[in-house]
Amino acid sequence: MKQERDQTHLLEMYRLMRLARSLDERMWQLNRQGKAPFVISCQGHEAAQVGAALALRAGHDWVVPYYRDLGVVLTMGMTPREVMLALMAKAEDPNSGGRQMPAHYSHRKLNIVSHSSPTGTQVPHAVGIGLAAQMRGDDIVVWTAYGEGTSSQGDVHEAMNLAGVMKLPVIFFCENNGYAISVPQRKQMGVENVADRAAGYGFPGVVVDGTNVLEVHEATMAAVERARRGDGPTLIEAKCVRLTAHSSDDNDRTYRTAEDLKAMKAQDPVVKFETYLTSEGILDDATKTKILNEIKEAVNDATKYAEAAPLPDPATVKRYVFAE
Amino acid sequence: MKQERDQTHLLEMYRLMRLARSLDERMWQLNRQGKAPFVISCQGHEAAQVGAALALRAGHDWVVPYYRDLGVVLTMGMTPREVMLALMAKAEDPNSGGRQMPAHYSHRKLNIVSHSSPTGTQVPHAVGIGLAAQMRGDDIVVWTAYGEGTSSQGDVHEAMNLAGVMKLPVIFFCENNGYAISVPQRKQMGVENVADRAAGYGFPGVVVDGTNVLEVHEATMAAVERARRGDGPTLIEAKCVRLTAHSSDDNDRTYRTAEDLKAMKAQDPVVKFETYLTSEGILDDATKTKILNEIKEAVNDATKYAEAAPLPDPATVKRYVFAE
Amino acid sequence: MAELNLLEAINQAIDEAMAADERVYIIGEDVGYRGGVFRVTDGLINKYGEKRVIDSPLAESIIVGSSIGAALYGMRPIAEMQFADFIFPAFNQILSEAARMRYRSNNEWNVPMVIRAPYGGGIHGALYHSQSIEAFFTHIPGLKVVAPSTPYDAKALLLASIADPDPVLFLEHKKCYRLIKGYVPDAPYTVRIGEADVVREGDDISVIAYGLMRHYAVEAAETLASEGISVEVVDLRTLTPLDKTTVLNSVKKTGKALIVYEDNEFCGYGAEIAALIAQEAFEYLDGPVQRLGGLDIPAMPYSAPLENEFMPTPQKIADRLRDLAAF
Amino acid sequence: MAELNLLEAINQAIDEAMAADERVYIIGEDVGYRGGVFRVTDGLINKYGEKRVIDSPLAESIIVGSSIGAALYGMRPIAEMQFADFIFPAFNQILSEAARMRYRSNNEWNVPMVIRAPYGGGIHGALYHSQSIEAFFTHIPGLKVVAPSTPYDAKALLLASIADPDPVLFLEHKKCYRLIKGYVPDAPYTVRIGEADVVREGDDISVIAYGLMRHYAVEAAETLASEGISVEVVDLRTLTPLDKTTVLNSVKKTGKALIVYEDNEFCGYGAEIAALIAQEAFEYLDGPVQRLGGLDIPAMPYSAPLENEFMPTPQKIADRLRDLAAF
Ligand SMILES: Cc1ncc(C[n+]2csc(CCOP(=O)(O)OP(=O)(O)O)c2C)c(N)n1
Ligand SMILES: Cc1ncc(C[n+]2csc(CCOP(=O)(O)OP(=O)(O)O)c2C)c(N)n1
Ligand SMILES: [Mg+2]
Ligand SMILES: [Mg+2]
Repeated sequence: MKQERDQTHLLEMYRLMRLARSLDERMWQLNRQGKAPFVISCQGHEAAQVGAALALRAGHDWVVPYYRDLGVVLTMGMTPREVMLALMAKAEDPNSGGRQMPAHYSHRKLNIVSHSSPTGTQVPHAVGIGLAAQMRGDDIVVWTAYGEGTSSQGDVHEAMNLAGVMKLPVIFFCENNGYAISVPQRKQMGVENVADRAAGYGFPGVVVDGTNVLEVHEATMAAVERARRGDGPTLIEAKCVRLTAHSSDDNDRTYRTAEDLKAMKAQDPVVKFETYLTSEGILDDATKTKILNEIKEAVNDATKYAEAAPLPDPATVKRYVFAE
Repeated sequence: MKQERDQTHLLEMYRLMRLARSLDERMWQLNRQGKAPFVISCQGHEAAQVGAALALRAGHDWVVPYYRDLGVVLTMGMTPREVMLALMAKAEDPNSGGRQMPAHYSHRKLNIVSHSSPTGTQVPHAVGIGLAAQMRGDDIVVWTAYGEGTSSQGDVHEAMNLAGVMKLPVIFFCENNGYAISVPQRKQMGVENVADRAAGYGFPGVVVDGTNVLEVHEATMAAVERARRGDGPTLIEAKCVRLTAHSSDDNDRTYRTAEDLKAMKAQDPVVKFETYLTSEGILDDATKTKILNEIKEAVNDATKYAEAAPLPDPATVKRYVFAE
Repeated sequence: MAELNLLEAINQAIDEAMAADERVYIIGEDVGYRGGVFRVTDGLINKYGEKRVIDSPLAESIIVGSSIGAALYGMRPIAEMQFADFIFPAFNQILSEAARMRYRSNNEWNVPMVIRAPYGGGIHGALYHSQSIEAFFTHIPGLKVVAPSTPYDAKALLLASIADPDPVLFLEHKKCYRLIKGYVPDAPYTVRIGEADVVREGDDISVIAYGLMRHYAVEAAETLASEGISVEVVDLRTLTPLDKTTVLNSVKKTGKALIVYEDNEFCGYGAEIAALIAQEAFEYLDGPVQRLGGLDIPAMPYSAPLENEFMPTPQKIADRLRDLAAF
Repeated sequence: MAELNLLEAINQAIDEAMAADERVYIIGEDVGYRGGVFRVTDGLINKYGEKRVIDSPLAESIIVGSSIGAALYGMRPIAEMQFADFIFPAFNQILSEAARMRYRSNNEWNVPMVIRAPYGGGIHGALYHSQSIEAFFTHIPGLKVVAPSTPYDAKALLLASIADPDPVLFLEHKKCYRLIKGYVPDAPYTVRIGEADVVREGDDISVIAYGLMRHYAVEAAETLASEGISVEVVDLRTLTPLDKTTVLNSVKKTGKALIVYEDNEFCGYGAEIAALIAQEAFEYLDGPVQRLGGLDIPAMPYSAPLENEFMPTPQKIADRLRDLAAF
């Protein structure tokens, strides 16, 4: 990793990862308190998400995320309040006005495209955005993410193929955490790396350690440059860890061993980066305390704000099927 | 190619390729005479088809073909009469009783599975047959074919992925003739070889000259052995030539140059093999005349038989939606 | 006789079918050690092993497509769609392939396969975990669609579906999974595909329903009974092939019909029932054929106040019945 | 004013839209130098270049899925399905994505996109080149479905569809492509999405139809006129949103209704029309609401004697009208 990367940048990475983690942990608390019926986590993916998203130009490039991408949407500019409004399905929620489940992100002003629940359907959208940008001559990059399980869907193949044919400015970002709910990678695919598929579409496939934010960032920067140059797509596979059950509806003890979880916890990306920053002397105790306090405040504020916010008016249920 | 390959075998290859070509040519004649509203050809694919199908055990292995595979179904045992009955949509047609368009093959007794028109849907079926055979411990091999255009469909990806995960005895046979109707390969995919995709599923991908029957045969034999050993699937890409328009409904002069067609004609697999056999002294004039005469007779017989055969009874139109 | 909930009855049916017939196997996402996200296949992988309880890759088209192939080879696959909402990547395989194989091959090939799909709303599942999908499938000739609402019917109809020589879409209402309990005989018994059930007799109005709505309809009927209005409730149980006789006989008796379904109303399955009655029972009708369906918005939103607006409820059903009674 | 056939009118509409608006582009299989397998996009690649007339890979889900993305970015894609029968790999993208984007994002995003699909039978196309697909799509809230039957309507409605801020499925009946000719004004004119057309006035019976069946219905009506039976024909033109007023007004006037559609009858689009009439015009009815659809078999077989059995024809329509008149 580059020595000259400046400290502010590294601390901003750290802050975003920590913020994602803290918000996420709060969501589980609220879930246990009966205040949030559904939670799905970014825990274990923070380095991949923040590392990747920081390579994009917020408000200029486009992002087509999936449900784990809390770290991405925060980096692109979604606020903790906005995230909490979605968690509690409140009227003001900019993601969907409480219409979608939590973690179904969308933010028009931030170029975060609305995605749905069926896995993989967002990937063709990213390709279409890239196609439109290419037609218009805009220099944007489109970044889209999905899990390794989702890479089995036909849509992902069709999307990569078209992107390869037309050399579209799209980054396919596969967050491989080894599981699709309970299904382990060995039942999902006959190969070690999802990234190996890129060769079949005529563009580079890169494997990175998804728990190492700097490695992810560097790889994504390279992919962004390539896309902006007009050289076409890149598939980046970030090997992540899943530190929680699939979601608050899941019980992962039915299918994964304590050892597996322990091994994954040993790779906790937030802890790893914190340790690195501390050992490099970039993060001292005072700075850390300051950052953590600010995050705590932001999370508290978001929680309170969202709790107090009104639910959608039932009378609105029929609105926006079509343009009004 | 192996010197010891015995002459009878080579002449049988030749006969099947010639038979496919002659039947195919007759169909176009019938089309021009207004006796067959629709024709879709194997012309240019005969070497690929016969070379591959002869590597299978007829009546034991399973075949899930596509509409160009006249050479395959003849090799597996479909008779010229049966082919002509389908062309003319007659009641006796074992493929579909005249219900499907011509070249939508099916023959239960020959383990030729009924396929439809939407491209690529047959590929998952082949994988399911392989899965069933593996569950039962049967030593069959399943062979399925499709064009390079069809390789873009999501179903093909999903099928190869599952076959790779479970190491199923399936041969994916892509007959790449450079066009999907009018769409040239460069608009279809960002790579040179469809076979390169196999690496992304954990099994071998092989490119063969689809106009060289011996090369195709050898590659398919290897894939069959591999599958029967339990080592899993192979993707074979046979580079073919398309010597006709896409079908009798198409006019390829709107999108392909005379040079392109000329170059393809120079690779005519039937002519190439005939030249080879002649130069090797395996095919002399007398043998050739005998074979061609027999084929001519068979084609005449099939035509006459099918022309005389009755059309389906309109009263049967509602039958077989469900078991009766 | 044991009291089981819907989920347990389905688990039991699968278990019995697998024990009785080597050809039966399960394929789907998380059906193995996870036992399905609703626990419908709980315990089966331990009993029948990984070969017969297959955790598939995350791709519905290959789940269905490979099942078609296996069925052609002689197996009896049970394919699980994790949520009915996720069946659509497999729509082409179901419509163009499974449902047409017998017809297009002139009876040479057939596809004995069951696709299980948990459907329906009222469980805080939002747009993509709440849908009723039946209308897309009841319009497919060659496919049977079964939608039982009780443990008793579910067990027997699932066994009948597995034994059926043609493809069956088996719909399981998620809200009924644990909510609806009932006695299920230990001894073998049968319910035939294609037979509706008059679950409550009445004279003034017929309610035609299925799934969760059958239970809501019965609730509404009980309310109305206390008001002196006698409501007959028909549970279709099988959506295709439809038991026209039972439906028509009921309406011919009562002279009035309300069709209740949870799916979007417009072009929903209930439209066919209404059209059937309007055409075949016209002379018996004492009032307009009425429908009460879900709203014509894309499934139900997540937020509770919005979700509640979507669903037909016993109250809404009762209101419509009062209006119809007064006609 | 020029006399054009349906195909030419559609070509003209696309051409004008592309000339007028840089955001409009075409994507589909063989839409380029081949000009589409029916020649609907003939000449457009020469005029607008490969960047705006995109020969896509053979994969319908990415044709639709990429169009959704481009529409979100501000383009106005026209996606061609080569045959309506091949739309099903894209079903999930249409249903779960295009049709729900506005609703699920609470009006933040929208998908202005047209999907063109040549449909319908009677052209010797067998099971997979003959289907009517509307029933699967009219049940999708958030999607508009347009099915014009004349060059005049087709041109205007296609322009309206391209201009529409929401996704539109535009159905073109293959048999009408060259068969149906008509005058198309040179000057701009409009036909609004959602407005049916009373194409023939009559007093005794209303026929509700669309696509090829509109023409067959008019033929049947003419036959019946000579027998003293006065038939009104309503061409729906738009299937969703449905012009309920025009349908109901017609039936309220005549007291009898026959709904004709070529698709499989059971759970077909006509069921909704019948249900609507049965519910909203009950008191005006002098006879049962009748439907005449295609057979309930998987689309039409290839062999001519079988294909002919499938289709409703002017004769079959006339027979049903005579029966209904005598009721
Ligand atoms: C089409 C579809 N099928 C099934 C599901 C249910 N489902 C939701 S998430 C998930 C697993 C996704 O795994 P992966 O892509 O690896 O992402 P991860 O959750 O591990 O990050 C499944 C099966 C779905 N949402 N959509
Ligand atoms: C799902 C689907 N989309 C479109 C078509 C129309 N179509 C029939 S064949 C064909 C081209 C197939 O090309 P390829 O797979 O290369 O096979 P080839 O005909 O060249 O052998 C197309 C687009 C179809 N049959 N099915
Ligand atoms: Mg995963
Ligand atoms: Mg080809």
